[in-house]
Amino acid sequence: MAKGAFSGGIHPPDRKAATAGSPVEWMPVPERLVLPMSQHLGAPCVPVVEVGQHVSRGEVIGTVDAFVSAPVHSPVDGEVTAIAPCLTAGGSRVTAVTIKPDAEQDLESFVRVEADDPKSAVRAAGIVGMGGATFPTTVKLSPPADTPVDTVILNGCECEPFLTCDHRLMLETPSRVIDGAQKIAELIGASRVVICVEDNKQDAIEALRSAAPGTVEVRALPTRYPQGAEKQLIWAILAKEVPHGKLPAATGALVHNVATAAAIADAIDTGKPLTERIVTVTGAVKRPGNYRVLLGTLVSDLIEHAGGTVGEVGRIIAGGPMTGPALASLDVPVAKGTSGIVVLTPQEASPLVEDDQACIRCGRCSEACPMFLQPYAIGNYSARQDWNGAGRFNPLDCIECGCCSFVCPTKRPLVQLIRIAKAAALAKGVKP
Amino acid sequence: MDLMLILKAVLTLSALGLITSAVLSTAARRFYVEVDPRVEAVAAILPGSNCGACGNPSCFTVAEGIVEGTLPVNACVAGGQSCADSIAVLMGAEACAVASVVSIRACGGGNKAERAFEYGGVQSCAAVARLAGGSLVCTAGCLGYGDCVEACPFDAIAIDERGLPVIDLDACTGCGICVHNCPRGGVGLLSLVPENAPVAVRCNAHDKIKDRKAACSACCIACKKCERACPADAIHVIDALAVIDYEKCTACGTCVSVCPQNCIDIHGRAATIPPRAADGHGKNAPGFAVQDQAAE
Amino acid sequence: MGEWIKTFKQGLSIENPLTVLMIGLCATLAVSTQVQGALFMGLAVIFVLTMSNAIISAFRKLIPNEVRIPIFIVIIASFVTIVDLTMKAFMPGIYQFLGIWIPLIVVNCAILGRAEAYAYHNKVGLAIADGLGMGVGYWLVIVALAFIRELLGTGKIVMFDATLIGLPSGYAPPGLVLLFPGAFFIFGFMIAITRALGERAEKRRKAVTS
Amino acid sequence: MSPEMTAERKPVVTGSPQISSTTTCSGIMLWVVIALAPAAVWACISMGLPAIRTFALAVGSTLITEGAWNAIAKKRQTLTDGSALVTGVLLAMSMPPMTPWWITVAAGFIAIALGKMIFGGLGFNLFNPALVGRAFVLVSWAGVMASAPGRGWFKTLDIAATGGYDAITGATRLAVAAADRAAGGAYGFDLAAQYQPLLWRNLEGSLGEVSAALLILGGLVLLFKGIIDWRIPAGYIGAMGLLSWAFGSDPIFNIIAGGVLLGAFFMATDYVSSPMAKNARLAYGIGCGVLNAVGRFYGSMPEATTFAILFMNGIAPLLDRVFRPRVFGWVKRNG
Amino acid sequence: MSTVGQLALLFIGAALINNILLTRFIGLCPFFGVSGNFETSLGMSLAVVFVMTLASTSTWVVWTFLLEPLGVGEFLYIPAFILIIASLVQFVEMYMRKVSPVLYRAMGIYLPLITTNCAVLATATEAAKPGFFKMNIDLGASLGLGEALIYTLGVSVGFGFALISFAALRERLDIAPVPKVMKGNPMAFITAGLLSLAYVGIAGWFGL
Amino acid sequence: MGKSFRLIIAVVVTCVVAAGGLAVTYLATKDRIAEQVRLAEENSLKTVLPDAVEFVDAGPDILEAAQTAADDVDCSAVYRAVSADGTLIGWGLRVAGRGYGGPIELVLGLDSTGKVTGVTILTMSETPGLGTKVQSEEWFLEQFKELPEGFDSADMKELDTISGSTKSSRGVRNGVEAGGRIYTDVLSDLSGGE
Ligand SMILES: Cc1cc2nc3c(=O)[nH]c(=O)nc-3n(C[C@H](O)[C@H](O)[C@H](O)COP(=O)(O)O)c2cc1C
Ligand SMILES: Cc1cc2nc3c(=O)[nH]c(=O)nc-3n(C[C@H](O)[C@H](O)[C@H](O)COP(=O)(O)O)c2cc1C
Ligand SMILES: Cc1cc2nc3c(=O)[nH]c(=O)nc-3n(C[C@H](O)[C@H](O)[C@H](O)COP(=O)(O)O)c2cc1C
Ligand SMILES: Cc1cc2nc3c(=O)[nH]c(=O)nc-3n(C[C@H](O)[C@H](O)[C@H](O)CO)c2cc1C
Ligand code: SF4
Ligand code: SF4
Ligand code: SF4
Ligand code: SF4
Ligand code: FES
Repeated sequence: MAKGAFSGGIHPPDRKAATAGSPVEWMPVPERLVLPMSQHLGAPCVPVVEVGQHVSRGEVIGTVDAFVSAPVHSPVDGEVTAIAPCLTAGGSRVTAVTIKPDAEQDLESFVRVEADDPKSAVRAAGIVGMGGATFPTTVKLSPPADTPVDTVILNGCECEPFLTCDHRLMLETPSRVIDGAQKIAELIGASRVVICVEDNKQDAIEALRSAAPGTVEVRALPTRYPQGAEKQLIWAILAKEVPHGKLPAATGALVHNVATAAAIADAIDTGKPLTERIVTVTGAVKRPGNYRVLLGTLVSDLIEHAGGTVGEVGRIIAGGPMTGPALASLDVPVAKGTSGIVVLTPQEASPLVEDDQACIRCGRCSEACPMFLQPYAIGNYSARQDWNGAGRFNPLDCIECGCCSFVCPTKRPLVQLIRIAKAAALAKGVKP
Repeated sequence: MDLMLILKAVLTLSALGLITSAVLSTAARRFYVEVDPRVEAVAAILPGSNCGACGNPSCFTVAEGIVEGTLPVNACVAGGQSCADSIAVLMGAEACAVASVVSIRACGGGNKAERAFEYGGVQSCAAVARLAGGSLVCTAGCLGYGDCVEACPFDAIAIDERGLPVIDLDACTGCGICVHNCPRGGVGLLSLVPENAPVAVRCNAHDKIKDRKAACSACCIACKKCERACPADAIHVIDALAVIDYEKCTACGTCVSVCPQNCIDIHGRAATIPPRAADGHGKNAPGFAVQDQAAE
Repeated sequence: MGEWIKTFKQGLSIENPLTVLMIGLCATLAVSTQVQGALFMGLAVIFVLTMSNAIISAFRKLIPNEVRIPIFIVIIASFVTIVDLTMKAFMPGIYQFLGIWIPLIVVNCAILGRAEAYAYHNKVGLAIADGLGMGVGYWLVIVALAFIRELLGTGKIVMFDATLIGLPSGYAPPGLVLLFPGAFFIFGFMIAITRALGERAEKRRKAVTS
Repeated sequence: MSPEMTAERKPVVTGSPQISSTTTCSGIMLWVVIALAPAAVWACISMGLPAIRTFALAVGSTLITEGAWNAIAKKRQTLTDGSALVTGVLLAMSMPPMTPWWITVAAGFIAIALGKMIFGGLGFNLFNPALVGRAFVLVSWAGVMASAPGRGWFKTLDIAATGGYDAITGATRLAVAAADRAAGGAYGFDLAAQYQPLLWRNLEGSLGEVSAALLILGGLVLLFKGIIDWRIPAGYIGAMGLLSWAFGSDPIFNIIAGGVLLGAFFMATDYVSSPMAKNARLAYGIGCGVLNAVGRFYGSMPEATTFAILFMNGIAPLLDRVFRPRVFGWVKRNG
Repeated sequence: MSTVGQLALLFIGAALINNILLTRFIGLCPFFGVSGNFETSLGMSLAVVFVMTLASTSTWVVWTFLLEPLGVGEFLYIPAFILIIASLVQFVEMYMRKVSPVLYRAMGIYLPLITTNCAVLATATEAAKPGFFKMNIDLGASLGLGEALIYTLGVSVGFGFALISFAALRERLDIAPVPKVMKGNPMAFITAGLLSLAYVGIAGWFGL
Repeated sequence: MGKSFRLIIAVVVTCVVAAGGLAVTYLATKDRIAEQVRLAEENSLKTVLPDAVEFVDAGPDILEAAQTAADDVDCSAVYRAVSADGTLIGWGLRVAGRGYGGPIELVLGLDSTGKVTGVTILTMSETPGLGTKVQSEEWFLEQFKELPEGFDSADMKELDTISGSTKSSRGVRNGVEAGGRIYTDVLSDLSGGE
């Protein structure tokens, strides 16, 4: 019995209209690319190039010998001009390789990855989850033997407001997505393939359905945030809860973002490494749209390409407004996980809470929480640094979807409070 | 008849006394459970009335707690000071190690430090430190939201008008909780030093001097004047930051007087200038004078 | 003598059984609706506390540690019974008001606690001082509480059938003050105030020493 | 870099999410007042000056107390969050119109000072402030409160057909019903005939008892706006109806008479003093209803709403602990 | 013998309407001392039910078969009862510690705390010789053992209920920004006052 | 065994001393306590029946009959009030009606015609300030003297109650009413016959 949707969740204003109709177009090669050595969860790469060295498009510039990691490739032909720490969109400082592209570029050609089998091709191509978590894909493709995966779920929900990059991908190249899904299923030995799309993207659903063979289901799911969150999606399709502390594989499911699937198809078919991605640039910019952007492009260059900002800027976000971090500096590069750049006006952005407003115990946060947590409780204890108190309310189960903060009438910064409670719990050695 | 009543009364109560004490003393042997002799000793001092006023289930559990170190020697409220004193004597040096270290802050930035962005949200250092690398341009300085203030169980810390936490050295017990709770405590912003560490370097930056100066006007500029002036060879610029060797420091205050950035302060429980007056004022602190070495 | 006075004084202030140690609450809150009753309750407690402290301290060498609790409670219970019977015989009116609280002195947490913590380990003189100090500390608080409650709750203080103090007749006394909630509220404020005063004194002491 | 993000204006950074809903605390409180407005205005129209005076005194004293508390404690002024206004209005609606002025003022002061601000203000009080205020004066000046309603002032106005109930005695229908029950069971008047006056225009009891229909309307507004959870009023009213039926009385009469509707829709639902877990809310609602019914039939006062809700406030945190929701993923078996 | 209805009323009357903590003011020290921690309150409440039942049974037996027939009850009941209760509890504690360490951890450690508690003595005394409290529950001149036990169970369950709900309230109090002088115990008293205000409202129900 | 023996002896000795002491105290105070109880009773009887000089217990048979007549109200004593010349001038009753907080024990004086000569309250556990008004508001107890001979529950309804203390008032009223019943059922014959 498959449920249509999880319980909880919210309906933020979706704001996708501005870019839903904008076809993906290439952004021209910028003056300079900055490639952080850690664009994924896991062990950071070590640069394998030197300052002054010339590199070609597709050439590995950073790698490390660790299972949970993904190599970084040069997106262009160019010269390495610096290897120094840089700030990333996520706020951390990591080593980055700066490349000055050659004047002449051929984006159609690249150095093919060398691999004997499809799985090592995926690894060599540096593919990581493009749905936000940037978890190295090969790891997810190697589930423990005792938890066989029989269902591959492709996540095309794109439930975050403003973003349309996955929408355009599914609409414009449905066969690549389907191809990727089938390849994943083949690799992992799954019998069932489901592509899930929220029902506010009817055209994409149509496109996928007409391109899909009979063995691939295309499911329209109710539009509700966070439909695209892994655990909620699995619940919607399989009516199984991912048990606390277990991997999704425990339910027999493997979830991948549609863009990840497309990248997998490319890597296996053509040996193409991950060197660019689609980024939705929207909000208060002159030319909102979906751009195919070389990894390492600075956000400032990207915004400039989109015609610059319009009017007063409240906040600039990397990714969607529900989970994406606000940028302190625009000199941060687009990375493998950057699905959008959203420029919010001060009115659109959530108010800045200076004074910690009290919780009025309205219960909206609990009601909205798709993990059935009690965010107010974690928040209340966390605000007074009572980590034992906060720990009693399972902060580690929070997926940081932001529903609770969104609905809170007193605008309590719940997600932030929960994050520090999580960090404290982890520091105490609580197992996630 | 009256005698009869007295006799009855005496017999009744002593019968009850006899039975209960006989049963109890037998039970005490039959059901004997081995306990730590120290616990027994502490339990003997405690009132044993199990009044619950302290919030613990029984005097015995308090005794266990005190011996294990999870409860302070003065945990018992009913017993009061006298009881606490006896237990302290019993537990001896084990429990009552005299604090010999205090917490020290290695940052003089506060309102002199450049902000990287305007921040809204949880007013806590831990929260800010997770966003875009912290709200200061300086990656080592104090964020000023006072997590340490909140964490200190002895109310020893207060944020001053510069936005920096000042540690009351008399109240500080050297428990180090503030160090653990400061998101930058791990990189040396807060640390524990001997209680009479006479001087404090108020900077913790390790990045390039140029970047550092752009980020904060109170930083150590690694000019090495202190290193050259120190008569005891106790201060060295290591990794572009002045570091004091408290083993060698003689408390003369020379380094304080020569620092062009005023980023070395008089410090320590023994200092005549109270922490609030010294903190951040360097050689301008009221009453500051270089101690004459000959007098020592 | 100095130690004697110090012990006595501790009971009044820093080891006050009620406002600081918060033990022996039941009777305090229950009988503090009337100054007169509270006065005698306090006296009864002083008597039992001092006497049992004295006896226990005097025989402390003879009382084996293992059975000290049964012996203590029998001693205390005996003094309580003496008070009980005496009051019944000589002050029936007040006895009626105090009701079960006289027998319950035997389990008043303050008393056994002191017997154990103090009398069993100290000389007779000091034990008596401690008993008196604790008792008088208890007495002061219970009478103060009763004073506030009776005055606010009835608009006047009546002792031995004479009205000592009366508020203006326009005052409509809130009956709640005499009920259980009132006892909790007023006692709560009382300990807050003693605490604030204590803190202020502490601060002043600090200011003087430094 | 865009011109707006130049050196003089620093970028703004805060934790995700970066957008938030438009619901605010003061907005919610405003809706509660709006939902109460029809019943309140109608009470003023029906009862005239004494009603208006009681509203003014109750709202005035709650607002002044909160304002003064914040000023003296040097805390941020919180009058604008609207909760003190709600407290004032609900307090007034729980008072009989002829209550002496000083009692209303005292109730307002106690409600805010002892019921709310001493706990740290909005969000931290453990008991419903308005009910703390009301209970305090009810118990403190029981004699005055019992004789004060001065229903005589209105009794000549009460022209509704009352099916045998003698409106002139001045006792409320509930009190009369209680007396009848105590005397031997049979009601001296027809309960079903009371529906009309109780629904539309009832001039006895407190200000919140004037029109049951308008209170239901207000309650529906709050339910429809998603401001209150259906579980509390449903549990409350359901239990009340069921038990009155079981005790051999008329369920509808017992629901629309007295303070049940005001309590179920507006007072038991107070966020701060009610539980938050869904099942806990249902249990809490049922508990309120059971206590209210038992109190009404076997209690020592004709009306038990105030204490029923206060009692349940007292165990709300316990209910929250008992009915803690299961976290997603904490399952024994799947499927 | 009483009817089931009467026994039910006896229970409710003893547990809620005449709640020993909030309407009788008996047993307040542990009420304030222990309620700071929810888990402790829970263990304590279980222990109270257990101890009170034991204590009432034993005092009832001693009173009915010893003190009363001998005519020495009037002046010996206080020492006799307290001696029996204290010893019995101490015995059970030793036994439990030896035989079932698990049970001891959960409940046994709270036993000593209540040995010499007002509530236990008062309840056991009332069960043995009714009329000790002037209570509106008409217990008659003497109780059968069954009635005495129902009564005791009522009182102790009421004790536990009040204690646990108060502990849960105090948990919320912990995170409240109350004025500094009111922090801790003063606020606990204010809360207890409001809780007992709620119990005032149920006083006298069922004519109890 | 030696140690246990020592412990037991210590406890037993304490018990012996305590029990002995208590028994002695009890014997010393016993009469005085009984006297106090009697005095209290006599004082209240005197206030309600000022003309009488002596109060004689009416005996168990009458008490039993009185309890039957009193129905659900407790009747614990019946006294004949005797004047200086030895004639029976009235009756003193100790009855307890159920109030708000517990039984309200009162002493009720009736003259030989069954008219109320006075009511005083012996013990009660009513709410201070509320229920205790039945004692402190003097008119309340006074008004019972206005009752006619052979009063019944209809007459009682005419009396005022204290607002806010309805239950307590009713407790006192029920007590007095029971006294009326006792008189009609049991005492009236005895009064006439003497
Ligand atoms: C620390 C960590 C370890 C993980 N280990 C595995 C793994 O061993 N196998 C796997 O298939 N997925 C693994 N995952 C991936 C997660 O199950 C999940 O797919 C990924 O975090 C993306 O989910 P999200 O975007 O909803 O957060 C891991 C994720 C994290 C954060
Ligand atoms: C709140 C939340 C919302 C998410 N929404 C989406 C989404 O709309 N689309 C998507 O592909 N992944 C979304 N994800 C990430 C998925 O949980 C999951 O990590 C991803 O689909 C795994 O695929 P990947 O490894 O290919 O990225 C979301 C995660 C969270 C926590
Ligand atoms: C705390 C409290 C104490 C009360 N004490 C008494 C009391 O001692 N005697 C009494 O008759 N009623 C008492 N009552 C009940 C009410 O005062 C009163 O009976 C009820 O309000 C009915 O009002 P009435 O007297 O106008 O009928 C008390 C009520 C409360 C809330
Ligand atoms: C649905 C709802 C019901 C409320 N009911 C009450 C109430 O009964 N009494 C009251 O004082 N405040 C009430 N308030 C206002 C506010 O929540 C209350 O004063 C808080 O308890 C103050 O902390 C209510 C608010 C809402 C949103
Ligand atoms: S607590 Fe976590 S999972 Fe729940 S709504 Fe908030 S952010 Fe989402
Ligand atoms: S949404 Fe906000 S106000 Fe409501 S319960 Fe959650 S934290 Fe509290
Ligand atoms: S937390 Fe500990 S080390 Fe830090 S200031 Fe306070 S007492 Fe000192
Ligand atoms: S020292 Fe650390 S914890 Fe304290 S205010 Fe500064 S950054 Fe925060
Ligand atoms: S429990 Fe009653 S005095 Fe301590």
